[in-house]
Amino acid sequence: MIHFPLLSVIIFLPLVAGALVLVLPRGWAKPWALFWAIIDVVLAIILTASFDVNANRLQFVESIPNWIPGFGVGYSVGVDGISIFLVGLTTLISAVAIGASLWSINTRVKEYLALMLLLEAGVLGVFLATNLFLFYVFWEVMLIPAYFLIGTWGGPRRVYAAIKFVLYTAAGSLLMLVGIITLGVLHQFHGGPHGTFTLDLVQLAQTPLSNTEQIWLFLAFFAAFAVKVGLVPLHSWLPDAYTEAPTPVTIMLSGVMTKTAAYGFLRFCIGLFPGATHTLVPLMEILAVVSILYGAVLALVQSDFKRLIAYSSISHLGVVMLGLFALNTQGIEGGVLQMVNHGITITALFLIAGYMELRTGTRKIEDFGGQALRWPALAIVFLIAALSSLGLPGLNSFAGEFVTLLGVFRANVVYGVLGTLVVIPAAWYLLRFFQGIMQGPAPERGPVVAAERKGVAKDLDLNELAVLLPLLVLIFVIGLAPGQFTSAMDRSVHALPGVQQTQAPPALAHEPSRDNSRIRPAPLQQQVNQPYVLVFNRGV
Amino acid sequence: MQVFDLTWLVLLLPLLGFLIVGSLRLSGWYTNNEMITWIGCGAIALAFIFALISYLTLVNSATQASDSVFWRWVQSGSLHITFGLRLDALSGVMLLVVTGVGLLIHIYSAGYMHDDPGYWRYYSFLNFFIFAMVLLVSADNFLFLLVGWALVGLASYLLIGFWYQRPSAANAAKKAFVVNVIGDFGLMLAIFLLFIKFGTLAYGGSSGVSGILFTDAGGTAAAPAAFALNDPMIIAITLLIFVGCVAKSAQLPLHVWLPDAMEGPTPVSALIHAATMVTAGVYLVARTSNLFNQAPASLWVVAGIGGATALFAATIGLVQNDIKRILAYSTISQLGYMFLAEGVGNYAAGIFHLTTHAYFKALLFMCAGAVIHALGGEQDIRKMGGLRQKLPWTYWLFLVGGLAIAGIVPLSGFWSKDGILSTLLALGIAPGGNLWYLVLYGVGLLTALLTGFYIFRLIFVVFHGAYRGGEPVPQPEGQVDTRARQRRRGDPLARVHEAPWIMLVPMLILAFLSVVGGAYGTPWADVLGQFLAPVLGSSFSLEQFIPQGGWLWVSFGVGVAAGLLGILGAWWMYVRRVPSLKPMKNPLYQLFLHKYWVDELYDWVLVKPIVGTGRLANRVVEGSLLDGGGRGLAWLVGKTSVGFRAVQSGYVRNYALIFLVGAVLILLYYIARP
Amino acid sequence: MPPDQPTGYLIVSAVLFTIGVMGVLTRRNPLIQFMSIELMLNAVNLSFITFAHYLDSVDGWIFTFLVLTVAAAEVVVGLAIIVSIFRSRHNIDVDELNSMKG
Amino acid sequence: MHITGTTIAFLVLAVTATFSGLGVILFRNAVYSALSLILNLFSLALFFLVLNSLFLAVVQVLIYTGAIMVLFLFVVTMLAPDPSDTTEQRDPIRWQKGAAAGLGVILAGGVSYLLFITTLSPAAKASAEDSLSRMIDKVGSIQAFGLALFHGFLFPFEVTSVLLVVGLIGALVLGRRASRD
Amino acid sequence: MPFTYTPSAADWGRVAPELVIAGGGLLLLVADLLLPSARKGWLAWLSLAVLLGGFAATITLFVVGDSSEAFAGMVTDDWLALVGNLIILSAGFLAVLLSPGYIERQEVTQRGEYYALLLFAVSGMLLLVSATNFMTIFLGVEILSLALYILSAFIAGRSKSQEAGMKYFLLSSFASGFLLYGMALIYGSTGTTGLSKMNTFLTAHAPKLTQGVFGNDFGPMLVVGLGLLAVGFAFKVSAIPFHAWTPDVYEGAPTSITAFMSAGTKAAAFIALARTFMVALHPVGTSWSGIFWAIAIVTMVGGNILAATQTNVKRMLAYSSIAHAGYILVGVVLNNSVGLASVLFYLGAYTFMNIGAFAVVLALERSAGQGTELSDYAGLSKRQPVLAGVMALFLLALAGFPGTAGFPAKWYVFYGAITSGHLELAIIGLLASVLGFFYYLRVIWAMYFTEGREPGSARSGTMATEVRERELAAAGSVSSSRRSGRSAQTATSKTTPARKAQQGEKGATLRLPVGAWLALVLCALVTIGLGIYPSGLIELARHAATLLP
Repeated sequence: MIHFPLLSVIIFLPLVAGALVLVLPRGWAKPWALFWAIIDVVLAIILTASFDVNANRLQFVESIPNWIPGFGVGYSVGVDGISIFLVGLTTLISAVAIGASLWSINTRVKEYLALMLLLEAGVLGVFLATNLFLFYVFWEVMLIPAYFLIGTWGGPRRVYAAIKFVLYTAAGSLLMLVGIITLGVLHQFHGGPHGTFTLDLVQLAQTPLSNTEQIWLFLAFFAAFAVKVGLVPLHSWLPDAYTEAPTPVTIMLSGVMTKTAAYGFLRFCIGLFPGATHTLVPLMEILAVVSILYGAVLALVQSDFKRLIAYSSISHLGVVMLGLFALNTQGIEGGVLQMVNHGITITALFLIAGYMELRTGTRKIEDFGGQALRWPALAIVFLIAALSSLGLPGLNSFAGEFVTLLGVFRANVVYGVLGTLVVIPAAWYLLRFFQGIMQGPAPERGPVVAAERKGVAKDLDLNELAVLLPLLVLIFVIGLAPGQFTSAMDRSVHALPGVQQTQAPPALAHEPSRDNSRIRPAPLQQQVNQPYVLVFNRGV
Repeated sequence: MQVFDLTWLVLLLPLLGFLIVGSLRLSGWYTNNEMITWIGCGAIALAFIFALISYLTLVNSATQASDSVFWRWVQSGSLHITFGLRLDALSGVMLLVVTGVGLLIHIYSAGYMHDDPGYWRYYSFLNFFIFAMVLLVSADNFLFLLVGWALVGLASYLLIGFWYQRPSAANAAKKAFVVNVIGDFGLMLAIFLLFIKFGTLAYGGSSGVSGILFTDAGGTAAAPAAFALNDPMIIAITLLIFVGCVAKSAQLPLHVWLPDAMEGPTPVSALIHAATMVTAGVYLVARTSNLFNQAPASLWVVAGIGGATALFAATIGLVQNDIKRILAYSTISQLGYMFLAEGVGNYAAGIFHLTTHAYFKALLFMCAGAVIHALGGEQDIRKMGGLRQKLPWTYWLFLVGGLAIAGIVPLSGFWSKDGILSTLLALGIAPGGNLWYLVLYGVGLLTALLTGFYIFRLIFVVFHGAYRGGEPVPQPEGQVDTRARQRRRGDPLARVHEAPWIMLVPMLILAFLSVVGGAYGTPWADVLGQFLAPVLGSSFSLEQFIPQGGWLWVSFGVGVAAGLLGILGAWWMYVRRVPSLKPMKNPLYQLFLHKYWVDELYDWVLVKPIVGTGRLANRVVEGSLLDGGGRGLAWLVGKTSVGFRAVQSGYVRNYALIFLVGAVLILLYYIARP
Repeated sequence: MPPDQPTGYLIVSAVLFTIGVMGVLTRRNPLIQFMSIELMLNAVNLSFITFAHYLDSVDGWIFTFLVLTVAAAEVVVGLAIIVSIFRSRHNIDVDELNSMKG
Repeated sequence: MHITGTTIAFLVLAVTATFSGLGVILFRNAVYSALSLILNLFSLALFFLVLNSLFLAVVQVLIYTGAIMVLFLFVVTMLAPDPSDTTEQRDPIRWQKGAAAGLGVILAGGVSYLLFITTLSPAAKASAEDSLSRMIDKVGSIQAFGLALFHGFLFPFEVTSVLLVVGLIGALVLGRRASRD
Repeated sequence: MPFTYTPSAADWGRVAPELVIAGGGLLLLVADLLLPSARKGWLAWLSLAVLLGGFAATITLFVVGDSSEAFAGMVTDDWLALVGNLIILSAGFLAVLLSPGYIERQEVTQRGEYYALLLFAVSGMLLLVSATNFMTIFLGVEILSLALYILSAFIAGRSKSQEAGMKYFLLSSFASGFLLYGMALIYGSTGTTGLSKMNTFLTAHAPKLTQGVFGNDFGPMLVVGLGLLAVGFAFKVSAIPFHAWTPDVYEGAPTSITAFMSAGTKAAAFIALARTFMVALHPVGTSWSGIFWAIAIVTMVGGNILAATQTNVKRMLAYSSIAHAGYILVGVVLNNSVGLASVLFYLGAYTFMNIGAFAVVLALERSAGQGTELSDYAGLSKRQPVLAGVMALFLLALAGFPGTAGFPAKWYVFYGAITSGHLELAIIGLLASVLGFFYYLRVIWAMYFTEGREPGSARSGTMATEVRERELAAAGSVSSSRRSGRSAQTATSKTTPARKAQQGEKGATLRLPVGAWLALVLCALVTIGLGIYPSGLIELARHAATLLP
């Protein structure tokens, strides 16, 4: 069957566009890159639109089985209900990041854009690869552009940040590489005399592994993912990298790259090693809780606001992790939804932080004050982003957090309570952030005043708003109707091994009519005028 | 008669108002305040009308509830949440209070905030608040209750921090939000537990929480089959719900944000921090009364906290000097009353007091606002005095409000407060009654006495005696600049005058309500209680809340006497004698003045340790341990590298030696190998 | 020494080899180091001849012959290098040749 | 132990070879070292004779003692007017000799020990058709060598020509340059 | 058979590549005599033609060869040898491409001898990879070594070059002694110097060895032989602790030769090592794999650690080549066909990426060996974006990033390790390569993240000052770089990319002859090509590895 290779086009379009940008005249580079990034968004939307939510198998599968027969490796990509949103997120955030680069990056633009597009391609590949070899290739492909982007266009400590980033993540990934190969080899051995070495995800999932094997493999994958997702105590690279990278790159790192790790946990750790996952759930949940609380407490005391957001990211990704390892429908669906939300929200926050840094040249909260007076529009979008981040009900993060934490709570009350605790410090540090910048008395001297004198500290302009706008829209849309996302994931999540299917609560066990499938959203404005059934003892 | 459910319009109009006002300014063609006033007030006025229509049709209908489902919010496994609005007796009453009082305060604000540069912002926020509050009271499930619950918190945050350039306002706003988030946290946990226990988050309907509680196995309210009394799960749920209520309604120990919230504009204090938002907790307990009834232990907690808060806040209110803070502590105290009522099972009395309190406390705040407005932003009662002549309308209105809150017959406050006190008495003296009811009754009485005292201390100090302040410089409340105020010879109050009509009219309406608002809740004609009864389950019947025989009159008498005694005491201290407003050395006074040092306690027990931990971790864990560890590892590798490189000495024979070492090692390996 | 075993020759070969190694390790004159290397090669040759004799195999002979040839070629090149260095430095102490290290 | 002429020859030659070998590395004067090496090579040639390799013994004397060592001596005398080792300079790595000696003892001891406990495998002996002794008996020692060289070992023999060409070019390149300097 | 075997024409046919190259070397010497000095530039092209002839011969053998031994088991034309031929010829080809401009810049006059020796070195390597007898192995080693001693010392005016030649000569001869002694002892144990006979003998008698060293006849001597042979080969592949010559020689030798040596010698020695140990000594694998196991670990870890703090890029690459030897040794330890195939593949991939890296070093090197310090690379991406780009590519390939040849190479080796039960080697190797990232990325960092030219614009502390100091020191060599620029101009005028790159900068003049560009492009293409589609080489390697079970 030959069909249009939509997934490959989505992956490789940025790659090709990035290569071509190098040979374009300098003036064309930015519009070119943005154009293709947007085309990729459009393709992702087409993909989403033609995705069949009622199928639990991989869709749009493309496969070239004989890529490297010597390694037992083929090229194969596919998408399911979990990765589809992450693909959409990636294309969107990449387009936003490239859009944000339009005015913030002015040196060596072509190289910069080529690397950004390469990074996008790498991330997309990670989400879509269904072969571990291919996955690993894309996984590492992400690393290089990120290294260059941080190191070349970053802030004063960019070199340290870049090298730290690479060494941390590379150490983790190489352990994962050992894990990947070992998994393939085990598949071969457990397959009996006719076992073949394969890294195809579908086949690997059927490998019978002993619990010990699973645990070691899990830990090998864990090394790569935990570093990249920034689980405490392996997060040390993260604040440095986020702080030093130029804003669009920070967006790519925080918005999409960390998701690859969370996705990896879900797809590989949970998907391939259900036994180990079951055994190691306490470890994962404790690390997640520690990340949540530790990140939150550290975010509280930062004065550099990019660093503050970085720690908030550690904290919020802890929630995602917590949800994934709740191993039930709500936890995982919420976790994935929360990945999308976190990508959107952190992007908005970093964009705004970038706007502020670009205007004033400083990132210290103390240098600001009362800026809402001069930057009303910026203050509003900032507030929306901050509220989204702190999980204000009605906005996107709340939806994700709620579903996630509900799942966690069902799995384990203690982790649920500790995870839910995130909302308190989150409100605290984000409002401290907002207050420090936008409220209080205006500073009397310092970089902000200097920038104002120079006339560069203007309010948000339309270009900047245009870049933010899709994010703001999504913040509200997902906040109001997250169900579209979770229900599309349902099939894929239930296809994961070891995930607890939701059961009716005990009190209702005898009511067979409470079947999920029966519950359909009521048509708009349907009047439910049923007689109220409460009976009171007053009349009795 | 069919219910004409317009709740969605009630919800939508303030939202539209918010959006239109906000976008008017942002899109740049905002011109004048008048348009904003019309849009802002108009939206609320329409909402009030629609709420009234809905309410009236509900009252006259056989249907007890109308539930409109709009869209599926989320579906994830068995989790299935829709967005829907519910109109029943409870939400109907709340809608009326919210939109009604809200409307009055919108109108009042047109005068009060007239000169503020953030006028547009103010109205959009205020409209947003009404939207959020409507969502809170009309949501048909716990999730959207939580949404509204948090959104009112946001509105409160925005309005407390309205004058955001004042650090105190910004801090107060943040504090309010964070404390409220603690409540949200509790509520969220409660919702999780609810879902686990019931598998649904809807209130009503056969599949809702209440439905499950009462229809299970054909059970009746008296004997719901599946749930035993004091089921630990239910206790946990109710206590967690109550955590949310405690935070939102500023009960002990999370009351600390409300006094600080007085940094916001006074109409905001009137609307949000007196009449509506802070009563959301009371509403929620009433809304979940069926759950609470299943958990009497939780109810005792509610009653205990309510009683303690009532007394506690009243004592603080005795000695405060900021006109708004006195009212704030009074609010906390009155909210304590409401919880006291709900804690003993008389939810209707709680709601009743909620409504009357909305009238008179809003009135009091508006009056205080008028005073502050007249004095150019002054809030310290020690710098007031003798304003009776200059602000006669305000004075009389304030007096009405004061009498109402003091529970002087026959004002509304008397009926509602006495409803609570008599409930306690009735339950205490009933056969087999619990002694704790009487203890709580005593607390209530004492609080009533203190209430009379502090409110009349306020009235006497502000309106009686001689003026003690300087000449007020007319300026908006937000931009108080005490330095600009200078003393002049002659009458400092020459330029002070009464509030404009646009402020007085709402005050008059509220005063009217404060006087007659108790009429629908008298023990003989408890219209409200009857109306709410289908929603508010209780383990007692309404009759049981009324002391039998002469005890009702005893209760009336004692209650009024307590109020009068308080007023008398205030009169004796501040009118009869020369009012002494100097701080006293009396330890009790100091305790009250410093609000029991609760703020300081939080600072020492929570804020400082957490921030300190963060700083320490930032320095030690992030800096030395992790970053330093990484650097240390790099250093180690570097040192090893340099050390090994020293072996690479550049001498040929040395190289040969290294070579030979390797060869000999291999040889030894073969010799030693077994 | 068991009869009909080449142990003695082999041990002499090993000792000579070691002496050659020692020469490379201890002398600073490249010429003497080079001679020591020749000593090592010759020690090996002794082994080859011994094995050829005791194994009755011609390989050892041929190998020895090849080693001789190689040694000759090596000597030519080696001495040329040494001379060339001496020409430019007027010193052939190999310890002086340590401009590259680390 | 059965003492034969071979044994005596072995012992004498072993002692000579060892001491002349030690002489190579111990004489301060490079000329003495070279002379010592000549003695050593000569004793090895005698070893070869004892081990029935007539041709190689002759070649050893001719090539090594005759050609190579003469070259050595020539260079030694050419390069160092005072051919003694540069002893006046302090040894920059003084521990080297001690360490070398230690390692040397272990090397010699270890290898000798392992060789001592070894007996040649009878299976390793050449088969009848490849037997060297038979061929010597048949055609004579030098003829046998020649036969092998031009039949079974023709290729390596030819390859040595490349080696020699390389050596030649090397001497040319380095020598020409040296002369130009 | 030694006394009766008569070589046939087919025997000579099986060594056709060696014959072509060695004959070409002789031809070159003649051509050098005949060509007028103005036409000496043709010598490079002639060498390329000879090498292409070698390729042709090799490919012909792929097609028509019978993969059997020639000259009574002296050499073979099996696929292992042929794949090795391809790798070595590629290395030689690239080295010749790189040479013309470079050796002129380094003021080498004897170009005829230079190319001839290069070709002889290639022929020695070809011999080494096809050798199936200790004699031919020894001769191959010696031919290539002799040629390389001379080539290392080739730059007359440079004392480092002479020092390199001297050190290489002394140490290599020293190591040859060990190699030879090992061969002698193994010959003594097995009665043969031919690898296939040895294999037959050991297959029959090795079971005794498994009972331990003692208590059997030839065991102790065999293992001493194994050890000494291993030492000798380990020296050639520059494995720790027999590596000490490598950095000095690599640094001192002309860079074109370093590039050739690092890839060609390594490939030839590794294939000979593989053939000896993995094929011939396969039956006694348990006796030697432990040694290589230890050497591999020490080499992987030590090479990377030693490289970590180098500031001279050439020297850093030398240490990196040591580390890579460690990775390749992992394949040897496995002693099976996967291991052999992975060794071959790694060598093929390594050749291109490493020569590519050295090619960039070469391009930037000024006369007298200046310009190889890390500080000379500062800001390269601004001055020479294309060079910096390909250098980054090669370094990333060496670090083993996907998309480059280095990744499938590492993958294959570690896949082999894991599938053969050596998980520990895989883990240690991969962790060691994290160290590798550090120094490879440091060069990239210098090229991309530091400002080389404008003093004061470099941002980070110590390095920036170092850069400035070095810049001042380098100012003295402007005249020489101008001279080299001129001579490069005469070599070729088609330097479009270089000129284009040059327009962006003011001061430096750097023009690369077309050959160097061709080499760079070739290396880059193959590095990327093998990264994306490694199957061709993998299949070759796997076929070659069918020698082993």
